Amino acid sequence: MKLSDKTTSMAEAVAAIPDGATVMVGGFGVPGTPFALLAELARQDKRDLTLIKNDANETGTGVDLLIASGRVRRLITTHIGLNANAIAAMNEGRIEVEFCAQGILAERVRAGGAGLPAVLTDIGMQTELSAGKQIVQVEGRCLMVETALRADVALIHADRADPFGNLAYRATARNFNPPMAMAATTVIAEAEVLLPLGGLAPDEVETPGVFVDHLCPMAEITEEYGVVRR
Amino acid sequence: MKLSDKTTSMAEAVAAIPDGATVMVGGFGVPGTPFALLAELARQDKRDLTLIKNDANETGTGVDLLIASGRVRRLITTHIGLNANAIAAMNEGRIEVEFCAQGILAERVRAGGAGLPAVLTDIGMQTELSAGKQIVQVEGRCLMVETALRADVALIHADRADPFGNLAYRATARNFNPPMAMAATTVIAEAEVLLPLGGLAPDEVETPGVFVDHLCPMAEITEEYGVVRR
Amino acid sequence: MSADKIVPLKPADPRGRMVARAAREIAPGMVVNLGIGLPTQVVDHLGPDYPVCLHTENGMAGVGPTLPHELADRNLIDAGGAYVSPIPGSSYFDSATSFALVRSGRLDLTMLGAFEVAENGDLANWKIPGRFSPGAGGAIELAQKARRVVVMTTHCDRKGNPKLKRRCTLPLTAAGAVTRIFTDLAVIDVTPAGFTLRECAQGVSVAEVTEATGAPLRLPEGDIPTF
Amino acid sequence: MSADKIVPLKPADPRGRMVARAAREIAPGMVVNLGIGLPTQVVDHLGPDYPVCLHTENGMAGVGPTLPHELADRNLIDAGGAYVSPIPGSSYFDSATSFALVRSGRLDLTMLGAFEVAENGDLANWKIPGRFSPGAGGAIELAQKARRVVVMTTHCDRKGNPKLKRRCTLPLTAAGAVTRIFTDLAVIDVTPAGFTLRECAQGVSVAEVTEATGAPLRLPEGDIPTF
Repeated sequence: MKLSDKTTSMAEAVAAIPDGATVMVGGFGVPGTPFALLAELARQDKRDLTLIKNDANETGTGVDLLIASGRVRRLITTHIGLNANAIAAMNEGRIEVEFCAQGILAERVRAGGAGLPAVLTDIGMQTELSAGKQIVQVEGRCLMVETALRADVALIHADRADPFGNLAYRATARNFNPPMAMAATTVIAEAEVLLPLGGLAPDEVETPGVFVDHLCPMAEITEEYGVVRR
Repeated sequence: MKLSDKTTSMAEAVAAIPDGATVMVGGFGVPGTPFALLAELARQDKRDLTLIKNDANETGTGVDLLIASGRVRRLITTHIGLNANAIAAMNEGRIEVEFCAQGILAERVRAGGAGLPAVLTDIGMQTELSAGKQIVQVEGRCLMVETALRADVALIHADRADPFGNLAYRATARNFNPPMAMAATTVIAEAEVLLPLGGLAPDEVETPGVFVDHLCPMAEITEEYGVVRR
Repeated sequence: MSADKIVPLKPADPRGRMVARAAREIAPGMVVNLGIGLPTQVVDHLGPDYPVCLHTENGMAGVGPTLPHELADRNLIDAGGAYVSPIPGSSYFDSATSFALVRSGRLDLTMLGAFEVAENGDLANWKIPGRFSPGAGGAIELAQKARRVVVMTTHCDRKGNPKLKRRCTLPLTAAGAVTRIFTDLAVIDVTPAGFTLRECAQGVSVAEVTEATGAPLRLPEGDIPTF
Repeated sequence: MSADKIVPLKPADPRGRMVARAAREIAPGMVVNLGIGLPTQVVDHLGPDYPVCLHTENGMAGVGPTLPHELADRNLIDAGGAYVSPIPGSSYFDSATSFALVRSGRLDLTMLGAFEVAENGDLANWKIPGRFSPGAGGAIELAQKARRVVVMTTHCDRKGNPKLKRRCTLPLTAAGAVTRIFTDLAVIDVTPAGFTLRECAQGVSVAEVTEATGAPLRLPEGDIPTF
């Protein structure tokens, strides 16, 4: 028995994403955002996308390449305050934005990856985030149904990987990457370092390769991945 | 800022557990079972316990020290086939046993640790495990409510730890330990190796010390932890 | 050995042939969970170059060969308690992640044992009321959520009673889950029309299989291949 | 420096004194999340030997000092985007685990900014309809689930209007969550009977605090201490 090789070029992996796809994107600010995969998505001119991402990056970078150019129809997110394009697009009705509480977004994605149709929670019960949510009563408590989120494609940024798609992350570049790497029909991961099979110790793997479909080695660590000087 | 020291002797940590407590216990078979903490629980003659554990270990070892001596009132578990004492105690009505599907036990515990009151699932829908479960309809689907499990105390076995209670595990000794280490009011972890603060790299920590209340270094790795010769 | 071929062992006994035949169900690149007991023996038919990822529900993907006690790692077992080994690319994870993989559709195939299989695909393999009720462990999720569920079992129980039936009489593990059954006598598919014979074991006649099956057995047109 | 003492900085300006006073709310051994903005400055008052674990919701426990750009790790930020550093015993985790910690009661204290706080403890700090609606981020879970929620804010907004009110007029972050408010003028508790004055800032009179508060302010018997 040996494990299969899932290394793919970014161009090829991204080419299979259809227009209209729902795409989950890892990252919280710069760390963990798969800038290279996002640039390829823009380069291939994919359109009518639904994005699921914690934030909208900053103007001119990351998912803003897709938002500012009108490629995004809908965005499920927690906070877009650092991207004036996204705020303007939302205010002008050019994109539809659904806001989630941050930990509930993480749990909805995790539920999708764990094959659970929904979780029950009281988070946001007395806020406007509860508007339109189904309420059920369990053991005398009123709880909101938060349905699982799954995507057609997840775009993941890893620090290290092997050809089977086992992934390990760095510091706060984890964020939404581990749950999203379990919650899509097709999981595409970019990795800064591609190790040979066996190069990641089994105890060191954070996302088992079983969840990953395409492993894309990165050609270079571009400036977008660097320290932001404000 | 520095992180506090949570190292405690097993005798002291276990002494605070009251009779009648609900106790989660990590482990799947031998790997990950906190045999030393369980022996201390038996030595201190704690009684009327509710245990939450994947399995009942084998006769004469682990939780059987508590079951065979009549200290367990109730057991929430997935499979007890390797412990004839436990089967007999169940059949004779000396302990009450609630069986869960294994992954649903893991999710109920994880929900407890994640502050989610319940998850919704279709697992076991057409089996007798669905008996008595609340059903809710979400987006046209009938789903079962699986309520979160929390415990008064969790007993955890880790491979390496630091004094703040950061934990790392070995191989298949993970199993129920990471979710249980988040799901109890008081989390007591035994560790084979106690490293100084900083001895576990931040990327290497699997259970953040924030979840752990008492870290108990193990005096020795007794025979029970060894390879079972059948 | 070719990377795409199952090791062509030729076991002499009927059970061995059943296991060897079942092993051919595993396509290259699959993620597979082998149930405790007979299904585990399928491992012996997967060569070192065959691309397959074995999953064990206690928290490992890329399960490697079983080790003798003197070489065993005390922290590394499969769900049946056997001491196993890693292969390059193996990973360990907790029980929540392990069943996330099962429920979310990343498990391509599971091979399970059975007490009873019904012609509608119902499976009973975890409980015999009053005699055997140790709990279902991970069986319910494996049977309900693997993309493909096949059963490997002796065709009849120890008393000679058929395990393949019109309806299960024992508590179900999962309803309508099984798509194919490998026995010491035959390979049988579960179809919308019921059991359909696909292959007979060497030296076993169609009449013998029909006789040993507790529900109508459809015979496709043409010859029935032998395994 | 004693391990159990907050660094006794004595800032000259009112905001600095507010931050210094709020820092004394952190008891040894606490797990604390400091909201973006003013609350983050509390870090400057926690000495290197003070036993406290800072949490940032993007996935770190044991947040250490902020680093200048030339020393920054591009993969290590806090939720406000500042480049931070690890300390011995720090750990990194994903967003699901980060909020599991918050919701399951492992976060002892959060200090948040506010647009409005009501006398019943309601907090509004994420949205001004028509003007500011970037999304709540992690604020709702922090405010609803931390064991203790305190607010740090200027007593009045830029136009001089009170932020402490009978009822919030803006969309709520969480209902009945806030137990104490630190401002540049006073320390005020939220009690079942409404706002209660606990301390006045140096040089600020009780009358000034009452005047600047948009709801009745109860005065306990005896002297009001100064900070």
